[in-house]
Amino acid sequence: MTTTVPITLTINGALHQAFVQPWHTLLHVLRDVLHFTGTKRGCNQGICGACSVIVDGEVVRGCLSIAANCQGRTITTIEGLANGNTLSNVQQAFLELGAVQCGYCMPGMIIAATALLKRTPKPTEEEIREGLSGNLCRCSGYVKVVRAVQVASERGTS
Amino acid sequence: MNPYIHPVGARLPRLETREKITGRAEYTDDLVRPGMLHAAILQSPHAHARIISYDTTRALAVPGVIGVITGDDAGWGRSGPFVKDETAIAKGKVRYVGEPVAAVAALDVDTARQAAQLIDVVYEELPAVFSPDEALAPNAPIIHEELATYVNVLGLPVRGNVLQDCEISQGNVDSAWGECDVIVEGEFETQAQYHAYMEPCAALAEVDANGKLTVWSSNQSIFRDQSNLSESLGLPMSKIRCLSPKVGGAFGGKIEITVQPIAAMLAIKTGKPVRIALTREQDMETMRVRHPARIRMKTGAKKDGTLVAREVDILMDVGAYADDSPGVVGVSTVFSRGTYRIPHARCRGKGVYTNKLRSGAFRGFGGPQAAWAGEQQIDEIAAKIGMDPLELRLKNAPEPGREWMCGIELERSDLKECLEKVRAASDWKRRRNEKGRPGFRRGIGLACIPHISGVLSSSAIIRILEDGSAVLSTGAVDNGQGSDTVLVQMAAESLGLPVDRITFAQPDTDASPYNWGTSASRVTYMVGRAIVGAAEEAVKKLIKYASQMMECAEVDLELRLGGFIGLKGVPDKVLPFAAISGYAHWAAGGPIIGTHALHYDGPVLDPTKAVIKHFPFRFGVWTFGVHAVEIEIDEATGRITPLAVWAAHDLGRAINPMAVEGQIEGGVVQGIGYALFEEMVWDGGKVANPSFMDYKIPGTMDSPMEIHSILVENPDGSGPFGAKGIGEPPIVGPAPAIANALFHATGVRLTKLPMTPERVLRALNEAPRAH
Amino acid sequence: MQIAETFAVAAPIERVWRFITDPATVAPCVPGCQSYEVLTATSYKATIQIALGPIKTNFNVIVDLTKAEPPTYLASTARGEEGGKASTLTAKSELRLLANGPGATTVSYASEVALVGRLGKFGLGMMKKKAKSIGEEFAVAFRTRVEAETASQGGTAGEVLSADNAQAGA
Amino acid sequence: MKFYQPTTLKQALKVLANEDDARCLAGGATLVAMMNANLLAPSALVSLSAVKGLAGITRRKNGSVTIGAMTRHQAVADTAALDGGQRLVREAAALIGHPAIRNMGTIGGSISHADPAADYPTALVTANATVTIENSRAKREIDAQNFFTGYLETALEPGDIVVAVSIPAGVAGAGSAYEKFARVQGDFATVSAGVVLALEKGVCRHARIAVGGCAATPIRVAAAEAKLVGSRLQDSAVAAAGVLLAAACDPIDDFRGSSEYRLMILPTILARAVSKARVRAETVS
Repeated sequence: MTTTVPITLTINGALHQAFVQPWHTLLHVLRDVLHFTGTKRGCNQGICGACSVIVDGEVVRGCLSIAANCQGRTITTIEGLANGNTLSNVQQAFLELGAVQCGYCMPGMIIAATALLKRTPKPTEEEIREGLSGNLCRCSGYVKVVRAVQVASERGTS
Repeated sequence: MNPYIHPVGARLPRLETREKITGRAEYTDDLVRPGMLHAAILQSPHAHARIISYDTTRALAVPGVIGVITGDDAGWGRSGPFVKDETAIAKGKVRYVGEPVAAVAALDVDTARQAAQLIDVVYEELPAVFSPDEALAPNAPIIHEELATYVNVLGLPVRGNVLQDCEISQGNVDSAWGECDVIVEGEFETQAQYHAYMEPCAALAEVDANGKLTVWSSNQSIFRDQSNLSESLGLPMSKIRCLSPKVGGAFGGKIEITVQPIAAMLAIKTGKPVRIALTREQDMETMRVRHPARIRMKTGAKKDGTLVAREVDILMDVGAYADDSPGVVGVSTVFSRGTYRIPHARCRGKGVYTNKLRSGAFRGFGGPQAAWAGEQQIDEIAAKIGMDPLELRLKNAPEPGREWMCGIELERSDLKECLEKVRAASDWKRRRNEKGRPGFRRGIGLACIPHISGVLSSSAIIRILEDGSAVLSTGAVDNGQGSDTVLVQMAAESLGLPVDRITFAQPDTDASPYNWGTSASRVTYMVGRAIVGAAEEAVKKLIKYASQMMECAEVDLELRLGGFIGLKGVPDKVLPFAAISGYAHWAAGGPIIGTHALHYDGPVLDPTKAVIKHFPFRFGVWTFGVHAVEIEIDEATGRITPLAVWAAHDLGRAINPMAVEGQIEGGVVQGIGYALFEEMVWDGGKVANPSFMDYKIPGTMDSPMEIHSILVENPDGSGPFGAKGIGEPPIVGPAPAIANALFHATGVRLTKLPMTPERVLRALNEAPRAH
Repeated sequence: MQIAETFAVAAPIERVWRFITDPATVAPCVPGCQSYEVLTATSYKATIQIALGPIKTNFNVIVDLTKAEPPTYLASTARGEEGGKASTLTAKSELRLLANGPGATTVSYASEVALVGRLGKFGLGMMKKKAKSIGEEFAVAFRTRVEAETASQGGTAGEVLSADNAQAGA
Repeated sequence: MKFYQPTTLKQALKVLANEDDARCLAGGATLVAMMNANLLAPSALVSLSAVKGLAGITRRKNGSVTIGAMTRHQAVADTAALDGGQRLVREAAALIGHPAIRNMGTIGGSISHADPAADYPTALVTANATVTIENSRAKREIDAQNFFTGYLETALEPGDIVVAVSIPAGVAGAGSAYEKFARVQGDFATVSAGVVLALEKGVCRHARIAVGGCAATPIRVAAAEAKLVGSRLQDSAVAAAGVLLAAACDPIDDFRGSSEYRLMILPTILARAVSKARVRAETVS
């Protein structure tokens, strides 16, 4: 027997409703039901970080969050960071520093960096590496990613 | 200098960056078509078995299931680059655990996955082989009984389970050993490495009312997809259109077919668009790995450090299907010579089928395996004759104007410059004398990297639009390395247009000119040359029409920056491209189009000067690199921590230095993963660690932040703006450089990759405590 | 996955052979064995429950005896699947008995076990430990049973054993 | 599959008592990963997110600290209340996975899963923690050491929920440390060690040690602790303790390291934990 669960989520400032199965993850609902496809599926095991989203102010794994358990929560995805055509500080720094290659890990990486800077506005290099340690990238070697977060931090939040 | 006027050499962010950082870039699994179905596969539980029958009744009875395919739906068409041995889905036999045997299309992915498990397949198990040694044993089970009847493009002498057997030799090795004062000899082993592109393989297929198949997929070549699909599905290529949305990394793993035939078969069967995206586990169980290899090598030198002879035997595990293996085995065999002048060399490579996941192209393409052995032996010789390993390498570096290998003379050779720059930047001498903190050892080691860019064919079309902007069409797929941007930079530079006045046409087999693929570090070099040629033709035509408009001779006209043709010596006498293009469209009856196509035409291995047997490529323009890696070793746990890397590469000219650095930094870290811990492990025939939980790749905390990219820019005569490719070489250096650093720090040498803490600690414990 | 185990039984080799080739005595010693059914003289079917932490599974296993050289060597294959075919198991096993004097036998076996599907995703290391502990439990149960029966030949526990046998065979 | 979102513990326990094969959903970090891998498909999920009173860290007058089962790893890692002999629990929490995992995972969920390579089990056994368990009939407390019974196996019975973990104040002036060796940052431990020490004029007067990743459960050996007590924690004493612990361990062979390798480095990891704990104990005393 299955039970469909109705949920309401605030995603990037707008209310969304969906009917979900108990085993559906937030990642599934974001991507396959509500079509917020910016959030990526890389491993579905909570290891790679491509599915990182911010739920009630904290970065979590979309693939390990049960959607039904997110009822009423406020979610920020990669689509919600820019203000119109104005990129967020983190996005702008990633762009300028050339931190982006294939881009598949980048939504999760940028979400994790955004959450990191919210918690620690002026992180050390070590704190940046630790803060992004759960986001795998196979292209960049991380050097430019870490530098981009440093630059974003120097420019202040937002 | 304004990068938008002079784009070549500019640190330009990738053109598509905004899409990627706002979540708007579309990858295959993000695409949706009306009525689209979702697919899932059933995988073989056996390493080697005959398929007796299928029963799909239970799967088809699941509500929401629309269609099922099995080997019965596939024809006997076989695809592949060199030896065509792969059907669209397993048919007749399965040859490795995890091989797709059937697939389901359903309304949602949960249903498809559940139903796939309900397909009943009856197998007759066959004996299986899991290593080249087992596969070469007398009476070993034959994995492809009909191998001799397969299409074999280059006529490789296949037999039994042997797919490839090549040789590249010159001089007289047997007598040369007598000239050597020092000889080192050893056996080296390398492991299977998983590409670990962050985007698992995915495809979306749709059939239109005329039966034309369109396939979007994560790939490295829409043309290879089209050809592979045609071969395996038995459809004419005119009925197949392949497209590439954004690709989330590939590294060689997506150059040949992935899941496109499965999506296509289901789309054909159901008449609906079908999307399939592998789970990470499935991707690790069914795609590709870097060839595990065993390398026997012997190198001899005189006591002054002059290298005299080298003999190499490379044995590679091909896995169940040939894929790019003949290429990888061949290239590894050439690269096993290293970057040195060695007058006497006998290098042989053998690729053998086993009942395992196929090995395929992977960044470096046989180079990492060869360098793992070869660069350690160079260090061993240096240690034996008491010479600095950097000096030894300098002494044997190729020189321009002298034959280097197999008839090849290099126009330039920048290995010496790379070595000198690494020596200076790393403060080599000081670091060679540095001691570790208590409980730790510190060492620095070197590796030289030979590589090529080039191979096969590319083309480009540049059309000048009515408003004077241009559209560039090349068919080259950007896997994330930034080729779209670099190609646009070269087109913009050639046309004197700002970058934002060039449109990069997305690859489409219906519309794009041919490009073999995004591989072999060839896009910048080969496609770049095609672009330069196409731009030259376009400019020539612009000048022709401008001369008609301005009523002057063509020779008096010139290309001016910003999209103008001007009269030489008269600064204000100009015509904008828009005006010329407008004239061409109406007065001449059509747009200005420049085209250029080329096959690789650079230096080739000369069969009159060396023994060259069964080597599948004409080959490419040589490029060299030098890596130095400084490491720290925890004496108590054996863990190696790379502290800093100096990576010098002679890339001719950096079209986009920021993108080049990205290639070097990324390649180095992928190489560090290969060096220290990445290893695909099999339990019998089954991949035992098909997840990121068990198979680890480096994260931020496992990667050095100090990666010093040293761009040695001496323009190559044949390259576009002097450029050569840089995609692959950076992955080759870290493993041997770290091994040499380990030896420097501890006197211990590891011959087996990866250098896990356990292997290091055991070696340290077994070594005499001399240090 | 390779599993090997050696244990000693204080009973003559012929008796150990008789017991180890009789599903009625072997099945109850297999940890988690819920039921078994004799199909032919050389094959039988069993339902075995295996628990791995939170994961509980029932495997339907068919065992075929492929070669017997009484009283020292027995080869068998086993194949089975979980309900819903989420996992499949195949095993090739060899069993060797060695007489260690008149009343003692050394039993050793080696199995090559392949587990694919969902349980194949379970950590290999933990799986091996699990297999080892199952093997050890089996050894203890089997030894206890054979030794008890051997002792009962001396006239102590005959009724108990036959009652057990009846139950196991039912 | 059914989904329940009780708001009180009583409701949650009732559902668990009535539903066969229901699973509590805490942070999801482990359970959902297993569901995604198709390893588990429970009949029902009982979310504990809305249950009042299960999250939070309380310091009692007697110095003990009680951590509600639904407390996230990050909250434990951030709490300064865990100090002295309790500090290693905070240190262990900070080493679990990565930031996003620490924002999701809970102490109750982690210990209920009982992976011997996880960080909490070893830290809690070292800190002599007590696990409070409740079911629809009763509430009971059990020592962490007795809570972990095997690979992924605990003393939990069907219908039980871990509601809290309490860490006693322990010996006055104690210092503690948790040391972990893993393949890459954030991975489960290849070997880990927890140490609580108290010193008097450089002499160890109290020691409690556990090692993780080396057996089905965290391993404590009284004789190993006895080697330290009364010593000045010189290398030979610590090494002797390491040897005794290694003798009691039976590690698995897996991708994190062979059984032998784990035993090879165990004394080193222990020694590193001891030396860190010692510095801390010296600072306290």
